[in-house]
Parts: sequence; C-alpha cells; structure tokens
Amino acid sequence: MYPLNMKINWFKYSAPMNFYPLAGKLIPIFWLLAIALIGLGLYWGFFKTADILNDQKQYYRIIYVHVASAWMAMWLYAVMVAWAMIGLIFNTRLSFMMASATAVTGTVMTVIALVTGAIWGKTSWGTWWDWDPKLTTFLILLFIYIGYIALQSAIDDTRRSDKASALLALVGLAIVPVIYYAVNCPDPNECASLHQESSLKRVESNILIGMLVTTLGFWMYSFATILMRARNIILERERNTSWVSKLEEVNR
Amino acid sequence: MSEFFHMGGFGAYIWSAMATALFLMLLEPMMLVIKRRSVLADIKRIKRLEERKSRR
Amino acid sequence: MILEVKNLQCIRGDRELFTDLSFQLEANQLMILEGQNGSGKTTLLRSLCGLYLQDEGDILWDGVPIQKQDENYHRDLLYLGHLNGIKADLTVIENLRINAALAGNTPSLDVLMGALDTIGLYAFEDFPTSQLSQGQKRRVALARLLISKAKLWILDEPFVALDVAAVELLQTIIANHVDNGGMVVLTTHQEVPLTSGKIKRLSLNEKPLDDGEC
Amino acid sequence: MILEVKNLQCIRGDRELFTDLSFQLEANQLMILEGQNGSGKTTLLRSLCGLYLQDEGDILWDGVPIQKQDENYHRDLLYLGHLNGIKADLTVIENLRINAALAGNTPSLDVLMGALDTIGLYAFEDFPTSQLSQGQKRRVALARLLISKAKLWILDEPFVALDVAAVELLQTIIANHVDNGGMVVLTTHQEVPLTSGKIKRLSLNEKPLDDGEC
Amino acid sequence: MLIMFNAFWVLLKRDLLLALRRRSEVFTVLFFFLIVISLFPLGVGSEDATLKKIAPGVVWIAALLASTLALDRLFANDYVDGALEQLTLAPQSLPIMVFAKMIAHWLLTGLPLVLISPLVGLFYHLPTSTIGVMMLVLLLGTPVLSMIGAIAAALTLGLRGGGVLVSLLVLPLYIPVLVYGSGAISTSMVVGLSIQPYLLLLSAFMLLALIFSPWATASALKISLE
Amino acid sequence: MLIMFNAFWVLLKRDLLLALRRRSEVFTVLFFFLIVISLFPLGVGSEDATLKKIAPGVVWIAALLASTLALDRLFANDYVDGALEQLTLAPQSLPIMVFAKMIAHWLLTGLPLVLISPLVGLFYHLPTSTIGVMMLVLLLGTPVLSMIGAIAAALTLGLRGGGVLVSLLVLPLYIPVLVYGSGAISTSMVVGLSIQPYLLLLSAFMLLALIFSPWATASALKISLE
Ligand code: HEM
Ligand SMILES: Nc1ncnc2c1ncn2[C@@H]1O[C@H](COP(=O)(O)OP(=O)(O)OP(=O)(O)O)[C@@H](O)[C@H]1O
Ligand SMILES: Nc1ncnc2c1ncn2[C@@H]1O[C@H](COP(=O)(O)OP(=O)(O)OP(=O)(O)O)[C@@H](O)[C@H]1O
Ligand SMILES: [Mg+2]
Ligand SMILES: [Mg+2]
Repeated sequence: MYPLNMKINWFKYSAPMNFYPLAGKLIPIFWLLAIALIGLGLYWGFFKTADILNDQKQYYRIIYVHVASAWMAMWLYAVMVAWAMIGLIFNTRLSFMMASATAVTGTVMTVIALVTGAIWGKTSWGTWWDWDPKLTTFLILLFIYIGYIALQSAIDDTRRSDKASALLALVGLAIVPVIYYAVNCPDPNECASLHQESSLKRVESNILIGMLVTTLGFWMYSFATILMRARNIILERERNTSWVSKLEEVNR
Repeated sequence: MSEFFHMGGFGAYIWSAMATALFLMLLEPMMLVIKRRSVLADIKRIKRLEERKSRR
Repeated sequence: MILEVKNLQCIRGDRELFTDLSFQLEANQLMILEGQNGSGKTTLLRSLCGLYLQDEGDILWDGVPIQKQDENYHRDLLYLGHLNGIKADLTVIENLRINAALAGNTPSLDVLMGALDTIGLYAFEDFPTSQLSQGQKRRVALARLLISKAKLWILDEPFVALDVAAVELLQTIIANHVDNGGMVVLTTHQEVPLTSGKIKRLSLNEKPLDDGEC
Repeated sequence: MILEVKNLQCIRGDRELFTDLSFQLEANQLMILEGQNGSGKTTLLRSLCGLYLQDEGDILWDGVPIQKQDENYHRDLLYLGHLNGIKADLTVIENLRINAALAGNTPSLDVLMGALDTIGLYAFEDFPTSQLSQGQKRRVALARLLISKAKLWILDEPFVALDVAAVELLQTIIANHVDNGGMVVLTTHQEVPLTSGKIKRLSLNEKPLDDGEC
Repeated sequence: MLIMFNAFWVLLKRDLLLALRRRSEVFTVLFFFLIVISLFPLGVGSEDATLKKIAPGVVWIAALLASTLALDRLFANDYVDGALEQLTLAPQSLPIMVFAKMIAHWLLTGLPLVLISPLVGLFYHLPTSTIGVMMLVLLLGTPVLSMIGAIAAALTLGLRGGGVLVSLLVLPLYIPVLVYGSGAISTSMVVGLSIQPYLLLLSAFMLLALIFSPWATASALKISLE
Repeated sequence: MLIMFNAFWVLLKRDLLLALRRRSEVFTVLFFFLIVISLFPLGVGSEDATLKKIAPGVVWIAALLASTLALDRLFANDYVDGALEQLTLAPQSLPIMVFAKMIAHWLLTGLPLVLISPLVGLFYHLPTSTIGVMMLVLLLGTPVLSMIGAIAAALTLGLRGGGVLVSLLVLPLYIPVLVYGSGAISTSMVVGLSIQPYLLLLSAFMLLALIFSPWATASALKISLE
C-alpha cells in the first residue's frame, strides 16, 4: 500500500541513526568555515575600510556583528517554522529535533542583535534603547522565541512537546507579520507607505562586503551549533536504543 | 596601535559589542559540549547498570 | 463490527511497552487485559480510543483505521479511564444528561432516574457531585454505561473504589452488554468473576516489568 | 500507646455520617474499616489524623487529645490517603529521601535502595515519578511504609491500583508491622486476607446508604 | 449538521450553567480588571493630562491581562476531571465544540469587560464619545483575545506553572490588538481624525481568528491529551 | 530546635530542587515581567516624558502582577498531589515549613525581578541613580509581596478560578507596597527630596510580614485542607 522503498530512500537521513554520524562529520567543516568567514569579514571591516569611516563614524564597525546577527535571528525563525511544518506534515522525529535545535541558536542571535544594537544606539543616538519599530519587533521576536522554548521545556513527554511547540511556531508564523505591521504602522491613518527606504541602500558597498561575509560566517556558525544541539537531542532521546549503545563515543 | 583600540573615542563601545557577541558565541558551543558530555555519561551509566543487572 | 488490532507497538519514554500486538474482538466478546503495574494497559486502552497515537501498527474498526473515521468510531465507543469525567459543580443528574447529550442521546428523565436508581444513587440526583465520596463519584461515571448506546466499551480499572455491592452490579451490567451483542475491553487487578459471553484474556506481561534492565 | 476514640460524630453537608462511634486500638492490633461507598470511611480516617475536625467527641493518643499535641502525635503517625503525596518532578529516590527527612528520619542510601527493591521499583530510582504508571506511583508512596518509624499507620484504600504481586507484598508489610508492635487502621473494598495480629473490624454500614432519604 | 449544532448548544449551555454555579468567578475577572485599572493612578499619580494620556493603553493592558488570567479556566478544569478527554471522544466535531467553549468564555470574561468599561472612562475623565469608542473596540477586540488565547491554553494544558506560561505565550501575540485597540481610543480624542481604519483592522483580526482558531485549538487539544 | 532547622532546610532545598528541574519556570516569571513592561510603550506611546512619568508605577504594577501570577505555584502543586497534606502531618512546626516555602518562592520569583530591573531603567530612559533606588525598593518590597501573597494562596487552595481569585484578594493588600515603592522611585528623580522615609516604611512592612505571615499562612493551610 505505501511505497515503502521510496519512503526509505527519501527519508534515509531523516532517521536519527543515519543523521547522527553525518552531522558529526559536517560539524568541523562548518566550524572551520565559520571561523574563516567571520575572521575575514571582521578583518575587512576593521582594516580595509578605515579610510571610508571618518572619525565620527568609527562606531560603524559594530555593524558587522549587528547586522549579521539580526539577519540570522530572522532567518532562523523561518528555518525553525519550516522544520516544524515538515515535522507536523510528515511526522518525522528528526524535523522536530531540528526545529528545537534551531530555536536556541535563534534566541542567541536575537540577543546578540539586541545587545549590539543597544550599544550602537548609545553611540549614535545617545540612548541605549528606543521604542523604534525595528527594535520593538526584535524584542517581540525574542519573546516569541522564549515562549517557544519555555513551552517545549515545560512538557516532559517528547512527542507532545514536539508537536505542541511546532503548532505554536505555526501560529506565530501567522501572527508575527501582523505584529510587524502593527509595530511599524501603529497609526493606519498615516501609514500609506510602509516600505520605508531600506537602510541597506545607504551603506557603502565596501562595508556591505564585510557585512555579507560576516553574515555568511554567522550562517556557518548557526549550522554548526544547530547540528551539535541536534546531536545532543538525538543522544538524549535515543539513549536506550542499540545503535546508541554501539557508538564509539559511548564505548570509550 | 592604541589608536586602533581607541577608535576615535568609540573603542569601549565597539569592543564591548564585539566582546558580547564573542562571549555568547563561545558560550553557546561550550554549553553544548558540556551537555554532550553529561548525556554521554548518562548513557554510560545506564549501560553499566544494565550490565550489572544482567550479571545478577 | 470488529475491532482489529494489527502489529501494534507503543513506546513510552524509552521503554518499549509492547510490540507486534495483534488481536481482534467481535460482538459478544469480552476482553480482559492483564498485566503488572506499568506493563502498559492504560497506554493500550488509550491507543484503542485514539487518545494516544501508537508508534507502529493499525487499529481498525469495521476495517477502517480509527484515525480516519473519528466521529463514526466515537459514536460506537464508550471510554472510561482513571478519571471520571464528571463536573464537580453540576448535580448528578445534570452530569448524566449532558454526558448523554454529547454522546448524541437524549434520554427521558425516567430513563435517567432509572439509571441512577440501578447504580445506587437514588435520591442523590440533586447533589453536586463535589459532595460525593470517591466511590459515589465513580458510580456517577458508571451510570453512563446504563444509558449509552455504544457498542464498544473500553473500561480502565472500572472496579476501583467501588464497594462489594457495586462491584457485583457492575459485573452484571457488563455481562448484559456482552450478551446483547456488545463488546467490552477492560483491565482490572481485582479477581472479578466475569462469566458470560466469550471471554478473551490478553496478558501484557510477556515482557517482564524490568525487561530492559535485567 | 493507645488510640482511643470516644463518642465521635461527623456530619458532612447535611448527612450525619456516624454518631457515638467509640473504639480503641492497641499495639499489635489491626483495624479494618468497612462500609459502603459514601459511608464515611475517608472522613473518619482524616479525622483520626486531625485533618478533619470532628463535630463531637474526642480522639486521644496516649490519653491526650490529638489536637493538643500536634508534633508529638505526628511523629507516631503515618497517613496515606487517596493521594500519593509524591512530587512528579522529583525522581523516585529523591521523593523517598525527602519524605523521610520531613518525617525526621535520615536513612542511608542502602536502606532507601533496599526499600525500593522490596517494593518492586528496583532500577527505577532515577525515574521522575511523572513517568511512572498509576500502580508504580502508588508503590513509591508505599515505600514510605518500609522506612518509617511511625507506630500508627492510617491507610485509606492502600490496595487500589496495585497488581496482585504488590497486594500480597503489602499484606506482608502490614502484617510485619502489626507483629512488631505497630498499629494499623485501614479501609479496603477488596477482600484481602490479612491474617496476623489481632484484627478488629469496624463497620460504618449501620446506617444504610440512603437512610436519611428513603 | 443538526447534530453539530446540538453539540454546540449543549456545550454552550453547560459552560454557562457551570458559570452560574460559580457566579463569583465572573465577578472575579471583572474586579481584577477594575483593580488593575485603579492601581495606575496610585502608582503613576493622578494628574488629569497624564491620566487621559495613559487611559487607552491602560484599559487595553488591563483587558489583556484579565483575559489571559481567565484563560486557564477555559480547558483546565475539564482537563483535570477528565471531561475534556470525554469531549474529544464524543461523536461530534471537535472544532465546533471548542468554538462553543470559546463563545462561552467570551460571554463570561470578555463581554463583562465591555460592559464595565464606561466606569473606566469615569475614573480617567474621558469624554463621552471616547467612552463609546472604547466600548466598541473592546467589543471587537476581546473576542480575538479569547480566541488566540484558547490556542495557548490548549497547548499548555496540565503543565506546571501553566498560568504564567500561558501569559508568556499569549501576550506577545496580543500586541496587534493592543496597538490598534488603544490607537483607536487615543485617536478618538483628537479632533478630525477618523477611527475607521482601526475598526476595519480589528474586524479583520476578528474574522481571521474566527476562521482559524477553532481548528488550531482543536489540534492543540489533541496534542495535549496524548 | 535542630529538627526545626532541619525541616526548614529540607523543604527549602526541595523547593529549589523542584525549580531546578523546571528551570524554565523561573524564566517565565521574569519574561512575563519584561513583557508587561514593554507592553506599555506600545499601548501608551513612547514619548520620553511620558515614559519617565509612568515608569515607577509600571515597574511596580508589573512586579505585583508577576508575583501574583507566580503565587499559584507556592502551594497549589503540593495540594494537588497530596504533598501538602503530608507536610501538615509531618512532626515539624508548620509555620517554619511555610516560611521555608516562602523564602524559596521569593528566591525564585522576587529576586530575579530585582536583578533584571536595571533593564527596565534602560527601556524607560531612567537615570542611573534612579535605577539603583528601584533595585533597592524592589529588594525591600518583593519579599512583602511573597509573604502577603502566601496567605491568600493558602486561603484559595483548590478553589476553581483560584488564579484570578488570588489576584483579587491580594492586589488590594499590595497597595501600600505599590504606593511607597513607586513613590520612592518617583521621588528619587526629583532633586533634593529624600527617599529615606519610603525606605523606612518599606522595611517596616517587611518586618511585620516576616513576623505574622508564616503563622497566618499556616492557619490558612489547615483550614483549606479540612
Ligand atoms: C530587524 C533586525 C535588524 C536589522 C536588519 C538591522 C539592520 C541594521 C542596519 C542595516 C543598520 C545600518 C543602517 C544605517 O546604515 O543607517 C542598522 C543600524 C542600527 N541598528 Fe539595527 N538592525 C536590526 C535590529 C536592531 C536592533 C534590535 C537594535 C537595537 C537594540 C538596532 C539598533 C540599531 C541602531 C541604533 C542603528 C544605527 C541607526 C542609525 O545610525 O541611524 N538594530 N541596523
Ligand atoms: N465536601 C463535602 N461536602 C459535603 N458532603 C461530603 C463532602 N465530601 C464527602 N461528603 C459526603 O460524606 C459522605 C462520606 O464520604 P467519605 O469520602 O468519607 O466516604 P467513604 O466511606 O470514604 O466512601 P468511598 O468508599 O466511596 O471512598 C458521602 O456520603 C459524601 O456525600
Ligand atoms: N508520561 C510518560 N512518559 C514516559 N513514560 C511513561 C509515561 N507515562 C507512563 N509511562 C511508562 O509507561 C509504562 C506503562 O504505563 P501504563 O500507565 O500504561 O501502565 P499500566 O499497565 O496502566 O499500569 P497500572 O496497572 O499501574 O495502571 C510505565 O512503565 C510507565 O513508566
Ligand atoms: Mg493503568
Ligand atoms: Mg473513601
């Protein structure tokens, strides 16, 4: 009735048993890439753009970390929702594990964006925090991440916690755009043009390169930590299976 | 060199931003490694327990 | 009407409770589920109701997997778990009436009072159930059996908290249902002499309690 | 040590559960409390513990009313009600250790593990109790009996949810306690052959269930 | 179809009957709302201008909090006594039954807030027209709160610390309602500005919530009961 | 005496251990506090002067609400699983045990608020000295909240709608702390005024609560268990 062999082919790496060693091989690669790219991006930003920045704008150097983490924070939310959705549709355990592994790294990125953003704010506006739409959205994003993690850790039963948090992520997906709209445009009478000019357009191309390279490095970092966390989750959940007890690291 | 660290008066801010990012991005993998060790230790303990029991 | 279970597997936490469990139950049959504490009886019963999703295998009602026919199956099903499912703030008779209405029945007052009488709660009909003793609460829950039109009863330790008279009564009720073409699956730790119909016994003890560990 | 009950009366809502109830219990005695559902057994046991304040009469421990000697009496008392009193988030062994500590005991790890072994929870010591089945949770609660130094045990339907092996085990535990100079008051609806010591039976059925109303 | 409506009415009536038995619960939510409202002048000071300024926000925040707090009554009691598992096993559509429970919940917690809100107007010296607007937006907004909240309540069923957890999940999701709800009230105090866009947005939220939340909540319930 | 302290430590450790098992609960209260704090600028608007003006009240109201919400963890879990009835039967002084539970509760819900409060200072653009005062008054006031709250929590044990009911009982009792707590913060923003009287009053409240609340709570527990 079911296309069984198809299923096995398609879902080969969706079995934690197969995914675990694969992830183990990928992690060092991602770490290397992350260090290299972040190093390169920051080197570029700190040493190759000095002439562009006149003395008042030195603080622009925060942008490399700030923008990279801000982007990652948003991207990882999308990734998390995608995993959750796949999990709910195909009922694959691994997708749920990936979703929860992504959430924590996303939270870390959000925190970095908020902290570096706040520091930037102190340098450029003279205040640590302002209730500007972008910042507020980010704060709310942090709350939503935290809610996801809190729900997950409040439920012991892994099956329930997987599905419950996935559903929450989906609900979040539906509401987050509305929140974004509401925060950006609290007064619908004056909100004809939502598309304010992207701040990116005002950035020098030279700085942009550094930013993009750093962001790529942050991507690699996220891959690495997500895979590490996924492996931990797999070990924890499958600790009584025979394949885990045959693992090299267990028998050492 | 000190001029580089000074960064036109913004050194403290820039470096503290970098430091927080670095700190968090080192802390996260460190926690992961610690967690991995504890999970592995747990698995080993379960295994020992089973072996002891099968001998019983 | 047949309840078929095919190659069922359930895993709780990291313990495999049962694998490859297959059986079928027909009209006029009673199945007694046996097993030590923690052997997975409750888990199996909840899977049979569709409240717990099995890890492998199928549960078929009339040949169709129960996940694919929620309301149809639910019309034929009556489940009584560890919890009574009665509202403490409502009176005994309100509880009974609402439960029946949600199951799609609208019994007359006489029927309801008759059921209460039978189950030993005569003159308690206007008590809020919060003021009943443990065993009396259980009786309110059991009164549903007398009103329900469901074919398949799934009862998790129905004899708990009942006194001797009530246990006997419940035995008769179950026997009657089975004799009239019903099916019952139940668990109990008490030795209860259930005589009528074809009795099947299923033991979950094959895997001893600490199988994984010893 | 004597537990004396003199002319006890309890009224719940508007029903008089019992009046003029008097008995006494000495060392090496076991008292089985009998009665239909709703006859007031739980109420009586809770009054004996001081958890429910009787309407009339006295409960004396060693000649002193129990209300006047809280901690003294509590040191000699072990109560196990319908609820298990174990924390779902703690592991089995943590639960046991903390319960013992609050009762004033500090048993060694060996004693604790021994108790778990006896009660059939060997190798479950590091499980959070939330992941145990109903009967296993009950066993955790019962493990306290093995550690406690209390003289008077008050057990409300201790056999509920236990499987046959566990019921037998508990019988032995109770018998041992009674033989060693303890006292036990318990209720149960199951026919449990308790043989040792002097057994007293007290029935609360004198007033039939629906006495007031029919 | 008929049987569907039957289940709807039975449950609606049951929940209202239960509330009737515990009338005090309805008043508790109401008084919570009023207490929060009246704490602000105590904490912030009671200058007229300040009060007018903060009134829209305070009303809505108090409404969010009251409705969040009341959420744990939506399913928690039914979960504990096993009635909920019986509901999911009833031969009726679960989303319909969930919808009935949401309606009952709004009637018992949202509607009273709408009706009491003129009092807030008095406390904070708001003009009459503003009070009307406030009632209107509360009428449009509080059902959305109940319906979004129901999803979170279903997800956190039976979890320890459920009360705070549910607030954590739900308050960020309430933000759009808060922003436009309080926006409408503030705008109504400014001469010449129209509040119509606000009302349209709030109605749109309500419509969306009506369509999606019963299904989402029903799925969440099934997940939680496993 | 020794055995008294023993029970105290055992229970304190038990409650902290339970919290450790559910670390997320501590964070939930914290984030609830932060969310409430950040709802206000969204609802009220974010002008600098308004923010500074409402900050003292908002901080305290958020603290009151967070600590109220967390109250149902104090005894409710122990009540439901029967641990509470075992505690009252333990051969130990009940007030001492109750006191241990209060301390644990404050460590888990009050102290984190004190530690996080500087963030509120940033959000609302408060001067540094005011942030210091805010932490100090929170440190003095939150234990009082836990201790008064414990009485109400004990009284409402096992009642349906306990969550809202407890808030209803307790919020009016919190008003003195609210008034002097926020008063101290506002005063500290005015040059030349001393906040010492506020601190003295808050300390007096704490002392009174320390003396009476364990006994009151223990009696309330006994009543609720009957
Ligand atoms: C949605 C996520 C975010 C993105 C994509 C983002 C991106 C950017 C970009 C591209 C710039 C440079 C703009 C320019 O050159 O003028 C910038 C500036 C800035 N960001 Fe962010 N950021 C985000 C979140 C945050 C957060 C959360 C904070 C504060 C906590 C923050 C604070 C700032 C500040 C203060 C500036 C300087 C603005 C100026 O100089 O005009 N940002 N951000
Ligand atoms: N909260 C209450 N308010 C009023 N009446 C009550 C309350 N709780 C119990 N009762 C009444 O007290 C009587 C005795 O209850 P109790 O729980 O002591 O019975 P029991 O002998 O333990 O019964 P069971 O065998 O069913 O456990 C019952 O008839 C019940 O109606
Ligand atoms: N939430 C859970 N998470 C993990 N494991 C669980 C959970 N609930 C139950 N289990 C495990 O599942 C097993 C079976 O539990 P179940 O309740 O089905 O047993 P049972 O046969 O009904 O036992 P009893 O006779 O005691 O009621 C137990 O060993 C228990 O440890
Ligand atoms: Mg069971
Ligand atoms: Mg009883």
